[in-house]
Amino acid sequence: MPEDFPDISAGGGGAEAASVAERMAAEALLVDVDGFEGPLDLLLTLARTQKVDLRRVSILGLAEQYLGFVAEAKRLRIELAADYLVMAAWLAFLKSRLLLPPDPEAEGPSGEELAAHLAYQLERLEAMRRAAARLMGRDQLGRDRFVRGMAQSITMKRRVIYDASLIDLLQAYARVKTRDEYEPLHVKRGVVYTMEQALERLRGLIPQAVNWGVLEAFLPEGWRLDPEKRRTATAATFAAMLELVKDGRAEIRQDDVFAPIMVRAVRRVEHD
Amino acid sequence: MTEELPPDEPAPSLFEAPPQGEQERMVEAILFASAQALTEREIAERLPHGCEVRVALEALRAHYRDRGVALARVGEAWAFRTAPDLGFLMHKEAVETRRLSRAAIETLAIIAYHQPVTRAEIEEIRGVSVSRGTLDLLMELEWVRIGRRRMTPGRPVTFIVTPVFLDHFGLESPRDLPGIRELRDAGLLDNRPPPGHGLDLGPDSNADDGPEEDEDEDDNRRDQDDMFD
Amino acid sequence: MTEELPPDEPAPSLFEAPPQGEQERMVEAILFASAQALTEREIAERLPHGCEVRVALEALRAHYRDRGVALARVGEAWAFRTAPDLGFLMHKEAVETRRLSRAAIETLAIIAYHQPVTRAEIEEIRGVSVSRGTLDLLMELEWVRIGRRRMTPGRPVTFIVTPVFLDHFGLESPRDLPGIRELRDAGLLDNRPPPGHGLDLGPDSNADDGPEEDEDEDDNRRDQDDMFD
Repeated sequence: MPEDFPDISAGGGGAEAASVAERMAAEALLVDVDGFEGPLDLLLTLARTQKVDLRRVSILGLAEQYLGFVAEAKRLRIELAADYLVMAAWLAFLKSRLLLPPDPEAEGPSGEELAAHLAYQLERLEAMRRAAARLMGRDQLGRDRFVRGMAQSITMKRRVIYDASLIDLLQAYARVKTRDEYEPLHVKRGVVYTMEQALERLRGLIPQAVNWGVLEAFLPEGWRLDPEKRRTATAATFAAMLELVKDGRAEIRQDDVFAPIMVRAVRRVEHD
Repeated sequence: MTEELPPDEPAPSLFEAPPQGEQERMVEAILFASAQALTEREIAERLPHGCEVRVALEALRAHYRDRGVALARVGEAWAFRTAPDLGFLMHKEAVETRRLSRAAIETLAIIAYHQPVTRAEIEEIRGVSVSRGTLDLLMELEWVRIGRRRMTPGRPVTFIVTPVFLDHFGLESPRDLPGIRELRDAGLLDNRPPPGHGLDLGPDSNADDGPEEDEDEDDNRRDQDDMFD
Repeated sequence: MTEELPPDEPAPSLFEAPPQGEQERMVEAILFASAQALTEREIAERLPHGCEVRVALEALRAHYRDRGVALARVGEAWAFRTAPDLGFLMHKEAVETRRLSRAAIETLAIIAYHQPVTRAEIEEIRGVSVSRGTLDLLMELEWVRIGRRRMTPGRPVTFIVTPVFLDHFGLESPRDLPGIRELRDAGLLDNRPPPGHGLDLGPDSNADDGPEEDEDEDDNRRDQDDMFD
């Protein structure tokens, strides 16, 4: 920003004359030091006191204003946050760069470049401030514009469609009918306790039956309660028992009609 | 924003009611934004002095007559409402297709073949009890309805299939259902389940079908019964 | 419901969209019932097949141009809102919003005008660090959300404004932010690094900025699209 240069020298020249007014302004600012959103905000406020377009602001003059502000704070023993002091140091450096003739050997950006960027930052911050104000000045929802008061939410309805074809129906019926046909075959076999099973079981049990015992006691576990199963088991066990009597391995007696059938083992030792 | 009217405006106009069209706009906005239906008095309280609420309301009602929303009168109050014929737009339907459970389709088949049939008869044919849920579902689907009561002791209700059922399965009458012999000829009886057909339950039984859970238990019971019959 | 139609049904008449006027009524009813802005896709999902949502929306917008309620466009979404000039009537509905701090307002403006923007960039523009609470508050208000990560070292997150922000401030799109074009033309929305940062700072740096700027604009546009995913 070349147009800054005349301002910089002008600001430098007028520094003496302005110093009293500046120091008074700085004092006023100090009262409000908490109100600033950091050094850049303070710089922007100071720049406004120059009463020029921000594009024409004297960065050198601004640096001096800021340094005056910091010096005043020191005098009044007001503690400034570290970033204000960092900015002061940087502005002191910038001021020396701007005042000294450019050194072609010097590393890094020139004083003009640094000043131009600072001016850009101030302008950008100012622009954002104005944009924010315009934004907040718009018609806002809930203040100027309103939403539907009786908003209706959409009700979600789940609908289940049950699907079945004619084939499903026919197969289902076929399944029901065929079930009838084979069930008897399948069923009857399971509940028969055979004589072979009973014989096998009694061959193991009868030698230990030294005393008379009721036939029912020889029924296998699980066949005693269910009447149907009990019946087949009783029949098989009785038949098997008769086989053992025939073989001479057991004795059997019934004291009366419908009295319990008693069995016991035949003691072969006495015979031998 | 009217507050910002320049103060040098001729004073009397401030107390003059806004023009008719403006009043209508105002009532429209107030009713739109309000969470409740508003009475004429409540509306008037919010309007500048001198507005004729009733006139504005009638104009608005006429304006919205054929629109997607209507200005409805709710007792003494007024509110915008969705046009009655567009209510369907306010609910979203999620459609889900499910296969009918094995219990339900068997029950349905028995009703179709044996109608009118009582619940006890269905149970006799299927060999298991029929859960209330199964019959309810079939009636909800409008495939089955209740027929005449059977003139036997207890006068049990009978179940019959409906025209919706015939329509769904593409039948003119229940008599069109193929007989057992025809089913066999069609090969439908050949895929008879093997003994211990519990294995066959797999693909058909929908474990997640709520109402049929009873039925599944029935299935289990039947399998146990089979073993000891 | 149309989905259930058998595919071999004579198609044309069944899939014919409702007449233009009906479509407009339907869109009107759907938007009237919703407090939130709805995207065209959301509206279309609730309409019968074949409706031209955009056409209906434009017709509605024209119909409501001078009414007490206006159809506002918010990015890709649409909503009915009371006309801004009638806000003074609605003091009953007015919500007392938390007064935003200056920091929050500035941060919001910077995000809106510079989006997508990183936290470091916000701090660079304001010259102070951004307190955690500020961004939290803006995100809580749903005016700001996190955008794509910047493809620079550290892959910092970026911030962008949301459709809720646009709706709140009555903006159709971020391009309608007040004065954004002038700010861009004045170079005040550039991401101009301080001199001494970066390697090539010479007189060429401006030339380098050119394509970068374009990319930023692309970024902006892409992120704006993102907002309405």
